[in-house]
Amino acid sequence: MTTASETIQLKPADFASDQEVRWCPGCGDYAILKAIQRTLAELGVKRENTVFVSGIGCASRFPYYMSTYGFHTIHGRAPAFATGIKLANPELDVWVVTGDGDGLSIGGNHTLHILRRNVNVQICLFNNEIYGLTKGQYSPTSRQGTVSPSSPKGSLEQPLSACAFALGAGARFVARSVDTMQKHLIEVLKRAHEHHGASFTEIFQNCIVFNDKAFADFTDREIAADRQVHVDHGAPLLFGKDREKGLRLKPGTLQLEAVTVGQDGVTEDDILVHDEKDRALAQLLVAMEPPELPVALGVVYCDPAPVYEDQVESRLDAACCGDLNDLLRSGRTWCVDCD
Amino acid sequence: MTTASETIQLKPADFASDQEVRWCPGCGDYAILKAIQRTLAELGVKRENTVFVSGIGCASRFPYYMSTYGFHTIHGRAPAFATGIKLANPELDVWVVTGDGDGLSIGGNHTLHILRRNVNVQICLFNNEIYGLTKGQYSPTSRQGTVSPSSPKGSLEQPLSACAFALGAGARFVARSVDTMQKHLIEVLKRAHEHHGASFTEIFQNCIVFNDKAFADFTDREIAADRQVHVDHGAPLLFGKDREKGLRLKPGTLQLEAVTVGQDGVTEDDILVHDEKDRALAQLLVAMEPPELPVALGVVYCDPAPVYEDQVESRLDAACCGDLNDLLRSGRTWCVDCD
Amino acid sequence: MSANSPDGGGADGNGSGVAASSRASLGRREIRDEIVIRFAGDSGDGIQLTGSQFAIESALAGSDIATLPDYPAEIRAPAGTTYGVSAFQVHFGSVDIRTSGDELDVLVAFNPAALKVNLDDLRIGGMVIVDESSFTDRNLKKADYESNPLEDDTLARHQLIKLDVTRLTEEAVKDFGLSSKDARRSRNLWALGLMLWMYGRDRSATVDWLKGKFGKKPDIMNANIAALNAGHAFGETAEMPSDIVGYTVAAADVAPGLYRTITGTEATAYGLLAGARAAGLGRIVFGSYPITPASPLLHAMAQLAEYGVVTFQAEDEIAAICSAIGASYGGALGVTSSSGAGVALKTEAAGLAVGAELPLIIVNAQRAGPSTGMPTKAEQADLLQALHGRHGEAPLAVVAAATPGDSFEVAMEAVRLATKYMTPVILLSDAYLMNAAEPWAIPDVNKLPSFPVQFRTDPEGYHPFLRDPETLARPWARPGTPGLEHRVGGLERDYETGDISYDPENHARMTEARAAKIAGIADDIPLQKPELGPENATLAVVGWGSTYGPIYQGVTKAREEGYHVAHIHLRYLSPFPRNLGELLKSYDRILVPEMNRGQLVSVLRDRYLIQGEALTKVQGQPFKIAEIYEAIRTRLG
Amino acid sequence: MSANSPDGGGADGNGSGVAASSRASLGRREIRDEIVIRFAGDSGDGIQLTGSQFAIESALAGSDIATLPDYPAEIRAPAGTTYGVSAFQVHFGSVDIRTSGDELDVLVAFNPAALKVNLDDLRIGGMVIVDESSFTDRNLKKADYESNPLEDDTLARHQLIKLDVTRLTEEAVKDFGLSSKDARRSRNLWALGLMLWMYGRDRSATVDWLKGKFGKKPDIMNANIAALNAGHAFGETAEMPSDIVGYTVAAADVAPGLYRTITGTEATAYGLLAGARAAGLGRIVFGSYPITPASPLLHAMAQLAEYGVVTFQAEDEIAAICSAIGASYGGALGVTSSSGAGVALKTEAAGLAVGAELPLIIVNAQRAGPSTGMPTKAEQADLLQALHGRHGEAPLAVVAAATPGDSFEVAMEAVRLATKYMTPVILLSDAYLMNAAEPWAIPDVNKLPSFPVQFRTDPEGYHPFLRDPETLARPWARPGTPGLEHRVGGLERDYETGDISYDPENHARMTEARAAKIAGIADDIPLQKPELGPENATLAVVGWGSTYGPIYQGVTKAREEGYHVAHIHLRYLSPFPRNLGELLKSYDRILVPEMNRGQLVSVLRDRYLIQGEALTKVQGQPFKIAEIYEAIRTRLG
Ligand SMILES: Cc1ncc(C[n+]2csc(CCOP(=O)(O)OP(=O)(O)O)c2C)c(N)n1
Ligand SMILES: Cc1ncc(C[n+]2csc(CCOP(=O)(O)OP(=O)(O)O)c2C)c(N)n1
Ligand code: SF4
Ligand code: SF4
Ligand SMILES: [Mg+2]
Ligand SMILES: [Mg+2]
Repeated sequence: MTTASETIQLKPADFASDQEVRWCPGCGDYAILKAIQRTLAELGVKRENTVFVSGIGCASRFPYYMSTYGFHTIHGRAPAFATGIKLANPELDVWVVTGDGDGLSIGGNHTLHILRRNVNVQICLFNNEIYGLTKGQYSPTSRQGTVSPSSPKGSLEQPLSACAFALGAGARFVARSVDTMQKHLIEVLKRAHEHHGASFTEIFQNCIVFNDKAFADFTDREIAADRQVHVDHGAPLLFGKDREKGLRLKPGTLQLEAVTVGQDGVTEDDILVHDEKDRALAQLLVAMEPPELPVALGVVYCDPAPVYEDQVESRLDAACCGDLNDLLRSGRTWCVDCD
Repeated sequence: MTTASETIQLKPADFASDQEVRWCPGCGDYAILKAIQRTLAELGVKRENTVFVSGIGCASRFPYYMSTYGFHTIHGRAPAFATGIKLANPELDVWVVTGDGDGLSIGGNHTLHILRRNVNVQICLFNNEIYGLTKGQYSPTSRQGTVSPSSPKGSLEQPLSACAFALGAGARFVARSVDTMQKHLIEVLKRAHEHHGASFTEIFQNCIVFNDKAFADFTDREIAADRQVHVDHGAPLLFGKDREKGLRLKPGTLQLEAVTVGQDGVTEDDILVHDEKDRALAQLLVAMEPPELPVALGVVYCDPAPVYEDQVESRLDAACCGDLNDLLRSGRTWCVDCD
Repeated sequence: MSANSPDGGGADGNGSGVAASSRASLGRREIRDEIVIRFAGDSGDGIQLTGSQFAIESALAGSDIATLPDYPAEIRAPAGTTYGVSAFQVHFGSVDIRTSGDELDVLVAFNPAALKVNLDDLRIGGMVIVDESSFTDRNLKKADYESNPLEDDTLARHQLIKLDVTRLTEEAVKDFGLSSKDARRSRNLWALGLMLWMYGRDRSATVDWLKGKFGKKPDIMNANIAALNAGHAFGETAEMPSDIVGYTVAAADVAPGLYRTITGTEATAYGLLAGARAAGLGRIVFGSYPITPASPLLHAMAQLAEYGVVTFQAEDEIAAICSAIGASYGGALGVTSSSGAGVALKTEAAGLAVGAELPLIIVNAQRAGPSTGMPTKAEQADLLQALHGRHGEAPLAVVAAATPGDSFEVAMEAVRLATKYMTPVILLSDAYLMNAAEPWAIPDVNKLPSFPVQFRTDPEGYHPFLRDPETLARPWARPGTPGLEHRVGGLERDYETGDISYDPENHARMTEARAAKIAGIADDIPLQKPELGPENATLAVVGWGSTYGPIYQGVTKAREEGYHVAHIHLRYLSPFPRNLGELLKSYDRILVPEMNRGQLVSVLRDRYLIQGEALTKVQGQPFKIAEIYEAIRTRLG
Repeated sequence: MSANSPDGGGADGNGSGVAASSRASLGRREIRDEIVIRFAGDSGDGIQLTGSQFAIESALAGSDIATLPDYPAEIRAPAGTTYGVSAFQVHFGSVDIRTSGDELDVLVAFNPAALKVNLDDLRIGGMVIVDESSFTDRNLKKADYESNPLEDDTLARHQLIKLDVTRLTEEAVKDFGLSSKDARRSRNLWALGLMLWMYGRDRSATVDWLKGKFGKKPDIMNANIAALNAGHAFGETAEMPSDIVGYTVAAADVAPGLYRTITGTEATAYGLLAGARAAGLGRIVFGSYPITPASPLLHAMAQLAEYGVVTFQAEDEIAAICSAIGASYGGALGVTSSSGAGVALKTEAAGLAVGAELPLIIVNAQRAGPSTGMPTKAEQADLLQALHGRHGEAPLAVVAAATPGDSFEVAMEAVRLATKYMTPVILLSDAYLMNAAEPWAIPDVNKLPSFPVQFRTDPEGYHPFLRDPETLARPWARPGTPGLEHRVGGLERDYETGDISYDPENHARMTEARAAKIAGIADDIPLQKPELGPENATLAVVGWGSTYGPIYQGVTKAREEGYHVAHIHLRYLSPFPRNLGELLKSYDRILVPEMNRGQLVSVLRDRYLIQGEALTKVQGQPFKIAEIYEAIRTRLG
């Protein structure tokens, strides 16, 4: 609990609750917690107006560590609770924190439908490609062959791409970042917050205990530049240490390819320019996988559409304020012994 | 019930059960029933080897009308039952019949995961863009503004595109047809059956009672030729009464546009050739909406991948046949008073 | 009718209660105390509106009434089939009417299938009115009649009135230039006109209604009015068969006031709304997912946007209840509704609402199970699920509506308990109650009780789970309130601080506190009184929910015949009223009629160690008055 | 231990059962009947393996044993914190051991947090062995100690043995060139060596195990062996403090046979498998979704592909149970498992399995609720949910395991009932049972009972819901069988044909048939016998599930002291054994200890109208023997 309303600008630490943070030492969740606290401070939001809603999982412990309002609900259902909160009070600033199991396994359908409805919440999916809290079973995003207690010989299932799924669900904002990329993450989260409507941000998060280095193939310092493309609306899709590489459409196809500017006659003009309103481009970008293609990070897609609860509210406002006595008497009535 | 095994080729009528069909007169489900019975006859499958699994809804009454094995389960969960059946006996030929509410509202998550896992079943989603059985509430595929008992002022929600969703889920076979297009539907269903892995077929189905003519804007005879493109692997994406129209990529973009061959210098060479292994193309095709663009029908995407239960079986075979006594004695044991 | 609510003490015990109609010839009109009439035909025959109009006109004429629609399970079955038959039953009279009636006095059957399906319910000697022109070979075959029942001895024990309604209707409307199909569609109004004549009812409300409804299609409107008048005139004039007699049903002894008919669905919707108003809550978030027979409540709530009701058609029942809980966390009144399978899906989240101690109302329109069961049929088999169907020790309050109109008060009460005790409340209704209708004395909203919620605003000493010493409720703190930022969730919480706690003693303490909170509600509800009869009679017939009507009437009849029997009706199932055990022990015997295999009786046996006896009926249908009466008679006779 | 299963009649009542250890000095070794020892430290300290090894060596030495691991709720808490403490308890002795022990005789604490968290459980006078080098200021602070408990009077009532285990270990392993961090990691083996010496246990099984485990890392292997030996030598040699004494625990009186230790999880997995074999089913489809404390069963089943077990990690619990039902429809044995919230989610589909009458096993590893509750803690609060937690009248069979080893037989029995009666069976276990371990006399699979399933193959007269006149089970017809094509589902079915039916009488008949089928199982299970004591004693202590151990021992102790008390243990909760009511009525008083608020007792009261009394403990922890004993004493004393 915190003391009364504040008018002064809050610092990141002001968004920390008094509860001891209980993730494993070295867990990527710590960095995300820090980034979100910073994001809120930089955004200058009010604690009392902010609600963190989560399901169950390591990631979903998140609300306990925030000095805002918080609801640690049940496994997979956070989007439904968040929708209810927004329908009760659309003024509230609602963040949904979920994991790859919570949000894509048991909760996949709710993630789907909150995106489709475009409820104005920020969904942050901490993807560590594993079930952390239940001690390391493979998740829907785990790579094929993941050895885990429930898949001792390696998992057989095709992993789900969180962002491809979100786009298929009709999401209007899809972004990606990495736990360790504080600055990038904060910028992405600010964009997510700014977006009016449901935003879906996949945050690659390292589970040091059960899936350590799951993202090393594109986050390791030495290779990061070559294995990541940071997308930015209006800017060419360049990457590499010296931004010497870029993405273009393989001529005559709908496939992206990585090319080097200056090689084989490729010029900067051949490089695709990121258009965050282009859903088809977004689909191509989120499907990229290293080593052939870099992982796309940043705001991959952003194209606002009408917000569910805005429409609900305007309907209510338009209808407003019927008299209950009139309602009860609105159908056919008759009077016994009335004069 | 039917009598013992058959070696002779069965006729469509042989796939009809003795139960009276109880859909509303004029319901599109009748035509689909006929098409599926024909498909089975043409495929020459055995009744005893075929299982129809459904959830709840008008569409989901389907199994009762088939003389095969059938399981009318609970709302939304048919894919999970079907998965269990395949895991019990992968030899069975399993069809899942579902509706837009059953398969995309309550059951969205199971549809997602059976597609992702690529279980070898045929999923037929009868999309009438309405909840039929419960008397006409809007569904996740209902167009915005649908007036229904639960949305008396019109629905507010962005509809889900069943096929876009399936592609986002990682489906390896996505097709579309229409209840009234018997020949087309049968061909598509045969392809779905032939596909080894989970096939997803969206069948536009007219609910004459609660959502009549929902698809008239592209199925009415007069306009059908201009509002439908029948995709066919390797063939150019032509449509129109005289196949004079075609689809091409708007130059320099990732967007499809409809052009007329012979106009504005457009030649047949400019027209895209359908490649059913091209996921990006599939995504563009399923996103097309009339009147700007024709509705894509046929096998939009087909690119087989390893099948879940095949992998399960090969693991089992590889492991096969441990001795239970050995198992119980496999850890550390000790003997009391043994000699 | 519900001018007297079930626990209101039963002021008007004057009704004879059963079809013991006194026959006195009065010119061409005989006198009847009460009549049960059922209209039946194809779904497309306009049966529902015919029946409702008949009911309205009867109510306007001063009768007490109860009605029950019966929709076919199929959406729209082929015309003429037995499974496509739609029916509407009206029970009306000058006496106290509390059920839609045991047996039919009159069956109006528009086709052979309607006759086939409904004939069994017609009493011996009852009247059956048929449209003979629909008894074609084709229709007879569809209804699986081997020979024409109008011509063989099928109807030997009934009073058959064969009329060529189709032809008479076509005749009546021929001036309006309708197609013969459209002309035929007025058949129902012709029949309605005849029945209104038969029971001396007015037609003006129906005429007004037709004008409103078909104002934009004057041909149809005029044709319908003409058909209605023609049917009426047919009765009035000499051309009618000699065996058609008119009846007089005197006005019932109804308390003065303004009335309307109300279904359980409507009353529940209005009660929730009135409850929210009484609690000072401007907004209800009603999260639901369609399911028979609960969907009509969703539809009714969807009409109430004007009154601050947000309906949310969720992707499934889990999302529905979760959205409602979220809404309550957000400071609105969260309500969810479902039936059968859908209620089962809500049990996990209901447990969270118990643990997080948030107000929530779960309306369960019970239907016949298990599993999909018989979705349109009523059952009371979810009582034990309501009491125990959650994992862990997860106590909550359970109330049940007795009649359509009673649903209003029970829904209000559910809101009161949920908000005062920060608890989920399950409101049990059923397929019968939700669809049935009865006259309802419209209350003045301003005179209803109020129980305003006190949202916590003071940060001083605030801990989210510190309980009110009296109610044991935790404070309700709305997000948006500065200084009350807090976290709730499903993990066990410390009694004092509300922080997560795994402490064994604390868990025991919290478990007890949650149970004590619910148990304590017993101090805040009326003591149990018999609905009929004295304490310590020989037999108490104990019921809950929609068995109210038949039990009330069955006991009434038995008491009139001198049996020493009482009727106890339980509105509160968790907790029970404080004095229930004592009250029950004052009787020699306890009989518990239930539309299940004996669920309430098992709870009573456990709680009070009384030798209660179950009277069960698991047929998807309400008890008949006669069944209750017989059960009493055989036990006391 | 479970060489005698709970309903096996209790042949060996010779154990004293409680910590009444006789002390006879024998050179430097004193004699003890039984000892409870707990190893505790950080999650990274290797506590679990230390404890398991100690248990194994004790069992190999002929002791009866019971063990219980206690994992921290957090995955990997920061080192040194109280909430990161991991523990492993071993109860062993020459007497009959049936619980993991009430109080600790010995606590081995590797750091201050471990001391802090566990000290309360150490009996007065008990021994605490600490690694003093870990009692640094930093660690003391992390454990919230204001001053060093080794120096103030915290341990005044205990026998403190301070050893610099870290230094002694480093010393012992210094020749292997390990990093000091790695060297420190052998501390647990040093301590294990000491404890093995103290209780006169061998080390060879541990050495073998280390060789197997670290064969590829010879440095680590050798260092660990050296540490083990050094700890042992420390006890043996003169350098040890004078207050360390060795003990002799005689071999227990154990039935001859081949033994292993087994957890409830393992026994359940093996029992399911053995059951499937006994039923002649070559394939189990195990559909599950991870959840504490049920996940280990999923993990165990995932290891059994070799034995025809297909594990399916579904997207949620609903898909998990549905896949299992689908598998049963497909002709395999469908099994699902979960706990708490996950079980709640399965209730809708369980109803379908009841309606469709398909075999299914639902394993519920109960944990403390409501809602997420305390996920790692045991509770028995899902009994009423198991019995009643479905919509509609949806009876099924419920059985419960008493001990880890008993889970094997109960799981087999669940398979027998599910396949013979075509019904879902709920197998209740709990967090305690699943994790606890005990020695288990390994059965010869070929000598286990067999109950082969007869799949229907004959089309003649086949109707999918025509019942076997004796069992009332419908036939099981596998898809793939020619001529038996049929449809099943959740809608009510006709008794004769199996077709969908809305007929009221049929629904009543089917409802009764489903109930009668389950009730009839009572004829196919053993009559209830007291586990201990005679019929018609003054008091019967009645339990189910994991309260078995403490009740058995508590009653044993009371009986030794002359109290006229019996122990009745229920393995079958639905239906109850035929004679249960009669048996219970033979006692003057009934006491029902439960780890809930009195669920079984409420069912017994309802069923038999007996004045049962609840003894409840809702702390997420098993009863202590002393609690049971005290409850008996105060009632009879
Ligand atoms: C209904 C239900 N099913 C299962 C669980 C157990 N459970 C808790 S968290 C979790 C998965 C966590 O994985 P993820 O969402 O990826 O979060 P992470 O721990 O990896 O952050 C599971 C299966 C539960 N609490 N409730
Ligand atoms: C758990 C559960 N929730 C709700 C229902 C009610 N219900 C039955 S079918 C249906 C929707 C049907 O819509 P759809 O799947 O589109 O099928 P259609 O009837 O249109 O063919 C619903 C909501 C149910 N039977 N079970
Ligand atoms: S288990 Fe993994 S995700 Fe969970 S807290 Fe530990 S490191 Fe983080
Ligand atoms: S309601 Fe619609 S979908 Fe259902 S049977 Fe009737 S026409 Fe078909
Ligand atoms: Mg995860
Ligand atoms: Mg539909």
